[in-house]
Amino acid sequence: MADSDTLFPNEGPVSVAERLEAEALVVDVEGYEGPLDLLLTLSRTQKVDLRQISVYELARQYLSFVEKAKELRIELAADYLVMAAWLAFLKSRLLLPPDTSEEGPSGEELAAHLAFQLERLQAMRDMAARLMGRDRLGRDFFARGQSEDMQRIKTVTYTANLLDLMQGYARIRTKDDFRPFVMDRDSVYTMEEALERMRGLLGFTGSWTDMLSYLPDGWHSDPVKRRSATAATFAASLQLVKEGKMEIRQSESFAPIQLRNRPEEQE
Amino acid sequence: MNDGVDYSSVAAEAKEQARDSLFDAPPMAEQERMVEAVLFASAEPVTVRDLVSRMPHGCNPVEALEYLRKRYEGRGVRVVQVGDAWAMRTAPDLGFLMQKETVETRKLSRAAIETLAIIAYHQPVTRAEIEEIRGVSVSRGTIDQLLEMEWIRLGRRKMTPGRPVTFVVTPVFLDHFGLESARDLPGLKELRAAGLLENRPPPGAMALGQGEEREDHHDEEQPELFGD
Amino acid sequence: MNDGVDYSSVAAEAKEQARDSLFDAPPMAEQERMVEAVLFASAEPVTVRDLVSRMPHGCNPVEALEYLRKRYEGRGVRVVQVGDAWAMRTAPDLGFLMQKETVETRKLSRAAIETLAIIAYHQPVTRAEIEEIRGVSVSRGTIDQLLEMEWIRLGRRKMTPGRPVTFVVTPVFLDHFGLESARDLPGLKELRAAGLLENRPPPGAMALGQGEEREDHHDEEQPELFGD
Repeated sequence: MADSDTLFPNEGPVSVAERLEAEALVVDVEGYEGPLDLLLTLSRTQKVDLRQISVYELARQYLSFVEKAKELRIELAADYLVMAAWLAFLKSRLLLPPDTSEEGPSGEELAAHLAFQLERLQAMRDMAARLMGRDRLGRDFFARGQSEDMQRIKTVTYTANLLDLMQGYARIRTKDDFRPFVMDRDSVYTMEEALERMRGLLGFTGSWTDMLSYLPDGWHSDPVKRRSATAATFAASLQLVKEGKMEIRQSESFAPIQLRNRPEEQE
Repeated sequence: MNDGVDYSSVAAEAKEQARDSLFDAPPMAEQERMVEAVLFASAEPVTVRDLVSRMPHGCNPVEALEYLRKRYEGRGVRVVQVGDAWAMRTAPDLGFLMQKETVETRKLSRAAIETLAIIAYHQPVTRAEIEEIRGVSVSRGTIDQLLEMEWIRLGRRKMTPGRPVTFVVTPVFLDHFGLESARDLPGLKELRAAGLLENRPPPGAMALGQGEEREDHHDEEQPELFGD
Repeated sequence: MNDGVDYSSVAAEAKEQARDSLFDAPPMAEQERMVEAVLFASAEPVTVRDLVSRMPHGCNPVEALEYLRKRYEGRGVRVVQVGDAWAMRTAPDLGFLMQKETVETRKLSRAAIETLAIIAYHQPVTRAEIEEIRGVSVSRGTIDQLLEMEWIRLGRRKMTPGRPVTFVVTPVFLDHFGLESARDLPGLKELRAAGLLENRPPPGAMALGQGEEREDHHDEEQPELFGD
């Protein structure tokens, strides 16, 4: 109690030293890692084993700390205020004689648990210190400086079977023998084909029709085929115009080319 | 550590192989030389399984390791066990000679050190449990830093609602602190005897801190990790 | 070695210091431990001068090195001199332990298979001929790979201008593909019969003719090429 009074002088004349000390602690609140840490620090003023700690006294100290912080207009984090509320509740429970009819844990149980938490936190701190104080790799003892770690010798073996070989050969031979003829024809629409197609359609085109509508089915989407078919159809159209079987017109550059048959020829 | 690598079974396997082998395994003195060379050459601890796979068929590295460890007793270099692996490390009393090699390790914050200790002593532990013990929330950066240093890693998820992830310490941690296993953590027995590693639920609903994460399996799992 | 550093003079200096020292130097066994730890932990070989500067006053690392070197004789690790410095190295006869051989099997690339097939069917064949048949240039790497696998080797030079080298398949090749001789490779007709050649009806007699012609040519050539 005396200790806490020294820390948080609430009344009476205060020495400059005391005030500085008090402020130092309060300002240091940022240095606390939460209310439990603060409680642990406060508990040290009791100078007793944490198992014998007076939780009542601790609660009182904590609450006066919070009061003091308020006076000094220090904004306390919500955590600290929640803890303050809880400790105020605990304090009142500890003051009152145990009421057996009341629900929930007794003040003693709550106090015991808080003491347990403080002791556990302190134990973890001690262990952390012991751990960090151990002989450590790279500081006290050392690993091999020049590790000759495993050389990974990766041997890659390549395999191929007879089928691969024959297929490979077949692929080349097939390409040589046939592909140039077959493949190239695939997307080539010849003028002969276009002419033949258009002669067949000639009778049905009395009005101006876009030349592109003469393109055979399946030659519209693929750009390569479309180009070939368009060229062939255009060439065929010119041929038919030349023969006097058709008329051709284009309103301006890049405008659609239109075709129709020549009625005179229809007689 | 809790990878479930059972090197005694590996050793048994090696013995089995030795019996069955058509070829005689090299003499034990030769096996010891081999283990010595492999441990010496690698900066990282080498597992028994790895030794078995590297050494000729029928070798028994566990036995060879025992001879080797004895041979190096009191020398400037020691043979140490790190989890289920083995390594050679200089004797700690000669650290003063090695000043030049000292690489300044990144300064760990108090929060990080405490978090590490909590993970080591309470593993596998959830973030909520760490927060309950410390009474403050654990910043993402703290966990990240420890993960990055490879001192902790994710353990199995807890079988509790939300199946939270857990953290456990790694062989790198054991190696760094010169621990054979997490069982050898200083003061572990005392802490357990004092009941400070128990997960004691707060009485009543008004829990202190953030520790709503109640854990029944925790105590069950511990013996597996620390049990002796 | 050729730095001209005379470590015997350094040693003499060290001895001198030992004599003059106000403090007793550690016992030789302890000095040996120190040298052992330093050599083990150093990334680079360590000079005697460096050892002298690191070890306590009055130490004689040269003597300690000599003890250490003897101690490690016949072990899995050796103390070796590297230039004017000292280092520890694994015994050369145990080098095989430091290597992990992994054999990875990969499918030969299409380019390699085609090149190989051409060599097999047309041997002895020059690179220019391979390129002509494949219609694309053959990379140096592809040929090298096949040579390295010992599936092909250099044949006689062609008696043509420039006398280009030729390639032929090897017994290793025959063995791998289960062939008694390259003549056993199926001809084009057989390939077609086996459905390995796309039997697309050639458009027009010309193409067909050409194909047949080539095929016949090929069949004719084979005995000549692969003749024994």
